[in-house]
Amino acid sequence: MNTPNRLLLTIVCEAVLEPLLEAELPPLGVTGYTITDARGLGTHGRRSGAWRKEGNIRVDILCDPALAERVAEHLRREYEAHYGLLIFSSPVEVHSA
Amino acid sequence: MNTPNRLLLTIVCEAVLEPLLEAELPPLGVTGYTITDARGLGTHGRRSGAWRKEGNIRVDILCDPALAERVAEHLRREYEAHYGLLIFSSPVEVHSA
Amino acid sequence: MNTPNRLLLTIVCEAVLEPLLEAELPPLGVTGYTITDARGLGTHGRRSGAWRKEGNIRVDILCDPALAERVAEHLRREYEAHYGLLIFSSPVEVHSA
Amino acid sequence: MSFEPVVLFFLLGVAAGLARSDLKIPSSIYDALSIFLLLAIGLKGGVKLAEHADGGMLLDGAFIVLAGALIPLIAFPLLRWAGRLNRADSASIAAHYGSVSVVTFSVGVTFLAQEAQAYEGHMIVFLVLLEIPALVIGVLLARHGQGTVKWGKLLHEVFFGKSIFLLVGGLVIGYLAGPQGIQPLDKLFFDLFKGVLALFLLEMGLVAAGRGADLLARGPFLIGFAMVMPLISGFIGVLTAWALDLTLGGALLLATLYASASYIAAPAAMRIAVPEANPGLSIGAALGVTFPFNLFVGIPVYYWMAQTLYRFGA
Amino acid sequence: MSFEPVVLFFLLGVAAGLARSDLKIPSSIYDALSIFLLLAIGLKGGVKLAEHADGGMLLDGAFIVLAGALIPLIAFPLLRWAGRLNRADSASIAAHYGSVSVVTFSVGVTFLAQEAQAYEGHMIVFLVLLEIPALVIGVLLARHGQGTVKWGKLLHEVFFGKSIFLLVGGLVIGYLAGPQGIQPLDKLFFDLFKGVLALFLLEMGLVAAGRGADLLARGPFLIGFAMVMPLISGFIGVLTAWALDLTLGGALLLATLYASASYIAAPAAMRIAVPEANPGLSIGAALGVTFPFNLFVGIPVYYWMAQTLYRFGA
Amino acid sequence: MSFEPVVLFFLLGVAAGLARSDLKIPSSIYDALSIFLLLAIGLKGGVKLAEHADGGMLLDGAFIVLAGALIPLIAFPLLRWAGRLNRADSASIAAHYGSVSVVTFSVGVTFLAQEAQAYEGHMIVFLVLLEIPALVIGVLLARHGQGTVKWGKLLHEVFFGKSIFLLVGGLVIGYLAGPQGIQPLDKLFFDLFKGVLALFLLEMGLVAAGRGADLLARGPFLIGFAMVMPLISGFIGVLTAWALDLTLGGALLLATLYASASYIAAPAAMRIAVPEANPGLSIGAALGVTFPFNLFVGIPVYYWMAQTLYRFGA
Ligand SMILES: Nc1ncnc2c1ncn2[C@@H]1O[C@H](COP(=O)(O)O)[C@@H](O)[C@H]1O
Ligand SMILES: Nc1ncnc2c1ncn2[C@@H]1O[C@H](COP(=O)(O)O)[C@@H](O)[C@H]1O
Ligand SMILES: Nc1ncnc2c1ncn2[C@@H]1O[C@H](COP(=O)(O)O)[C@@H](O)[C@H]1O
Ligand code: NA
Ligand code: NA
Ligand code: NA
Repeated sequence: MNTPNRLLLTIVCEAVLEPLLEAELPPLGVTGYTITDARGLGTHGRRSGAWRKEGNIRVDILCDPALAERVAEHLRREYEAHYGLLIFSSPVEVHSA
Repeated sequence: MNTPNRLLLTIVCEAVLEPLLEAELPPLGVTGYTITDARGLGTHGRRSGAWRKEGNIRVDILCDPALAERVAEHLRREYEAHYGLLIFSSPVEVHSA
Repeated sequence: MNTPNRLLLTIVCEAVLEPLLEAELPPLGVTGYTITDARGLGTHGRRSGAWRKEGNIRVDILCDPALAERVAEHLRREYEAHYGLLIFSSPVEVHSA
Repeated sequence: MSFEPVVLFFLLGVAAGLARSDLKIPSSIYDALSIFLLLAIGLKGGVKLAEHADGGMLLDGAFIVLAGALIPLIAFPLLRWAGRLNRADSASIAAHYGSVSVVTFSVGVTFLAQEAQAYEGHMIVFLVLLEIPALVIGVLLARHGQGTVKWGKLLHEVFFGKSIFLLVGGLVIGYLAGPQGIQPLDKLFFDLFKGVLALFLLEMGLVAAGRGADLLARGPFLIGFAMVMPLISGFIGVLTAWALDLTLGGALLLATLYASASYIAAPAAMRIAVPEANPGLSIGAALGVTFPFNLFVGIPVYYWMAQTLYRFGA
Repeated sequence: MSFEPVVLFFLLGVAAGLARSDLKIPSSIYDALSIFLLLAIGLKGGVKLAEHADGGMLLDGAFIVLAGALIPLIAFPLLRWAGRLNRADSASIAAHYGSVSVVTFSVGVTFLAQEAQAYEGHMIVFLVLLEIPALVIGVLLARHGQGTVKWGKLLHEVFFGKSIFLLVGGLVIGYLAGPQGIQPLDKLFFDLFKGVLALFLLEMGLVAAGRGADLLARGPFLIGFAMVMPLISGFIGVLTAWALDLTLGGALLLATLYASASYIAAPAAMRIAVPEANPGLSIGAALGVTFPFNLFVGIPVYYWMAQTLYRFGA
Repeated sequence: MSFEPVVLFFLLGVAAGLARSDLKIPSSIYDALSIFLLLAIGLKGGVKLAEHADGGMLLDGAFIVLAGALIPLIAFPLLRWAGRLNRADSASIAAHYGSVSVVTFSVGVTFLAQEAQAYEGHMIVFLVLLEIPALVIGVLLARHGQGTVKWGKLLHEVFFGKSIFLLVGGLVIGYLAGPQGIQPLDKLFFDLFKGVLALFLLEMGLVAAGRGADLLARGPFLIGFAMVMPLISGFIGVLTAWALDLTLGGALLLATLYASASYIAAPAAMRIAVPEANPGLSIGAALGVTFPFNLFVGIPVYYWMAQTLYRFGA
């Protein structure tokens, strides 16, 4: 039941990217993700979330290491230069089917 | 101060389950949890969070491995068959008392 | 590209502390954080988030172990005695620049 | 009916949804709008009730509930055998169609205002009464002969779920406070009603656009059902109203109630009580097809039915 | 008072809370409603002030603040010695009761409207003035002889916290714009006021249901305090109003202000300034007991007190 | 203009921002307010259009769009060579200034109401037309000779982005429903308009406080640009209006449209189409400087310009 070797890939980025990610992630092989609204501070300054498009989103993707790397690479290539973006991952154990 | 061997159990499920979980978790031995609103994509399709009950929630529970397994088992038994549900865990180090 | 040895420090606390943390974290050396709204249960009872100041926030900080310890220590000293507070961390791999 | 603005707002929402506009009604605003509408309708009904309540209403109500109970009992075999859906889905969809849509009802009221037709104010009491039996019948159909029902949870969801609770709450407050007492609240709850309804329909359009597309992928049966069923229920409504000697306006509203399918109370209740049913099917049919069908086709058709019956049946 | 609809909304909220209905006012809507109420009250006060401000008001204000400062000074020893609460909790609760509740005040205004009683428009100025000293006294009581006070943070919270800031801001805008200038805003801020108040009370009922239950677990002393203290404060208010020769309506409002306990401004300020106090006790007492007590019992009693004193004291 | 309350609300927001008050308009309320304003303006324009649309308007519109296209073409070289900004930032800021601010326009309408000046109702149609070419020109300037443009995404963002979509949607609904049909919605969309505008300006003040501070750190050029550019554009607007023989009120509104800088539609579109531009610069200038400049200085100045030209040019 426990699938080892799975990663939780977490992406924090500008909310304006949400529709773009929703379109681009599935073709990369992503079959599921979870999005929450966030605000924050980073190299691009303070993002207060005072209005929707000015805030951040946090996207969590449970996937295998290869897919995680593919997604991370895509995002770095497309968005890192010009958008607030943070990507990290950690190994997790899956308890649902 | 640092308690090793603690897990962060994360549950992503339909928002409609929130009151049920709030009632069922404490009797299982859960003494604390943190809930955030979320939206997402999974095998049950897109959950856009366009209105409250149509969205997801993310429940994080800091606990020991035995309790985590107990909670996961309960949720799998009760809700996995018919509800959108994702459960995973990862080891964390606790820094507060 | 992958920076090993980074931690994700997660803080769950009362929403009333948000402006205080925003002022106190950067002087400790924190250059970035991500905040999401949350609700929860803990030793200080249920925090339903029914109105803003009554809810919790979750602050995630990607940093090195030394900074994580510094932040955790500061929070323990200043807030643990009187506020709802939970701090934990886990190692993560960073995929963005 | 074509240039009624509240209906145009629905179309605007559909257009935004289909064009993948970034227009979004935040979920908390959706909640606030629906709380407003439910309370306002309840209050209006309560005030009407305070003005003239009588014993005959009780009898009428019982009859209306009984006739309304036919709807899920007709829908279920249609879905199960003609549509070859499984038991849980058939039962859940039947419950949605037996239950009622408060917003469709409001559009019916708007339609009557345009046609300058009077109606029985206590129609709203019947709206509340109709919501409940359909859900119970749906669960009985789903569980017939198998499994156990969490009746406690279901009944709690039905009676204390937001929709019924606010409708009944508004009704009671309106009744106790009376027209005089409610008057200072008129500027919020009555004067703004139609504007808020328009905004809510904008959101409904956004959601329906997505739901309708989902449903198209499911094959044509359910889509056909979602247009034929309201015609059947609407006809039952007109007959019932005629049998009870309601006004013409009352007949249209009863037909609209019978013909409408719930997408606020029923989905929440069914998700709890019949979790193995696929909510995509029931909400898709109710919101993606039946709701716009009633707005554009159903309501005028029921009106015509009622006029015809009342002319010849008189 | 019993069938006043805004109070019925409070009861509806309590019922929803006790019945564990899934009815929830989203937190952003709660925030929006409270911003609306605070601004509207401030604006109304400012307009009244623009119509007739005079120097006598300043003197009255000073007297009212001084008399009001008695309240936390009476509450603290009661809590500390009769109630055996610790210093921090006693001080924090004293500050909540010294401070005022804008919503209770609004219900008082609604009550006067029903009774067709006039009152001094600049009462709202006193509302703002009363908010501040109680919080400072509370902190002084908590810190007396021990620990240091983060005065900077406290005063910032008091003056720039949402409540006072919006009240004062509305007051200034209303004063500068005057009745003529504010008139185009009337349809939002004044016409809808009572309806918005009703919705806010619905939410307050929801919250109070939970708070009251918490408090019941704490033993009876605090519950008793939460009903006796407002009677004491209300009596001081009636006396003060009489001494200052306010109208009968003004006397009711001053008594209501004194008797009400804050649950918007004070909790936030005390959480920052006296963090070791348990917020459950103060909010539980203020919102779970005193608020409904004032709605149902207090306001009519203060009105009777005022009528009696004004008749015999004249 | 100084005591116009909606402008005072802006100042109150600025004060709250500078004083680091904890006052916050929740983001969902911000969204709801902006949806309301966009729809209401669209509806009002549509109703006016239904009352008197004619062919001359089309020609006027074409001329107004062409003259308006001058604005980004003037702004770009100013920013690029006088301000030594890079190509992307210059193009993005130029697009913001070529585009228009719906809220500034609304304040202009409020100003005319105070001055009791009539204006052409179809001004709102021009507002919508003006929004689009500036964004396209901005992208062309940014991409001139280098890189590829995601035109699909850009045009989608422009036409189906919330702002234009709601304005056009409201326009169409207002036109189709006509004054009679819209009348039941008046109590929401028209009567409450100014109050909602006031609340929106409160939020704008909060945001502008932060943005202005950011910008101060950037050096004086952009701040100067943000005050000189609207004067240039406003003057072009007055000239254009005069050439087209618009009313004096129409001249003020056209000048206000030209002079205003977008901070709802343009930021979203530019973030997608020219992501290498720093949004802090464009929003800082548009919202932190130009918006308050137009409120306090610009609108009265354009009015004076128009009066002068109309007197001597007649
Ligand atoms: N060290 C960090 N820890 C947690 N979140 C961060 C960190 N740095 C950046 N972020 C988040 O990522 C967003 C974009 O980061 P940046 O591109 O650095 O501005 C910020 O607004 C934060 O929400
Ligand atoms: N691979 C995944 N990564 C992250 N979240 C997921 C994933 N799969 C599912 N989820 C979340 O879990 C919810 C229920 O999943 P499902 O039951 O697969 O529809 C979805 O709506 C997502 O929010
Ligand atoms: N075991 C736990 N797991 C997850 N979150 C917790 C846990 N304990 C406490 N929390 C969160 O931390 C907040 C403060 O905790 P406490 O100080 O224990 O009341 C709670 O409101 C929860 O959101
Ligand atoms: Na029905
Ligand atoms: Na008081
Ligand atoms: Na412009």
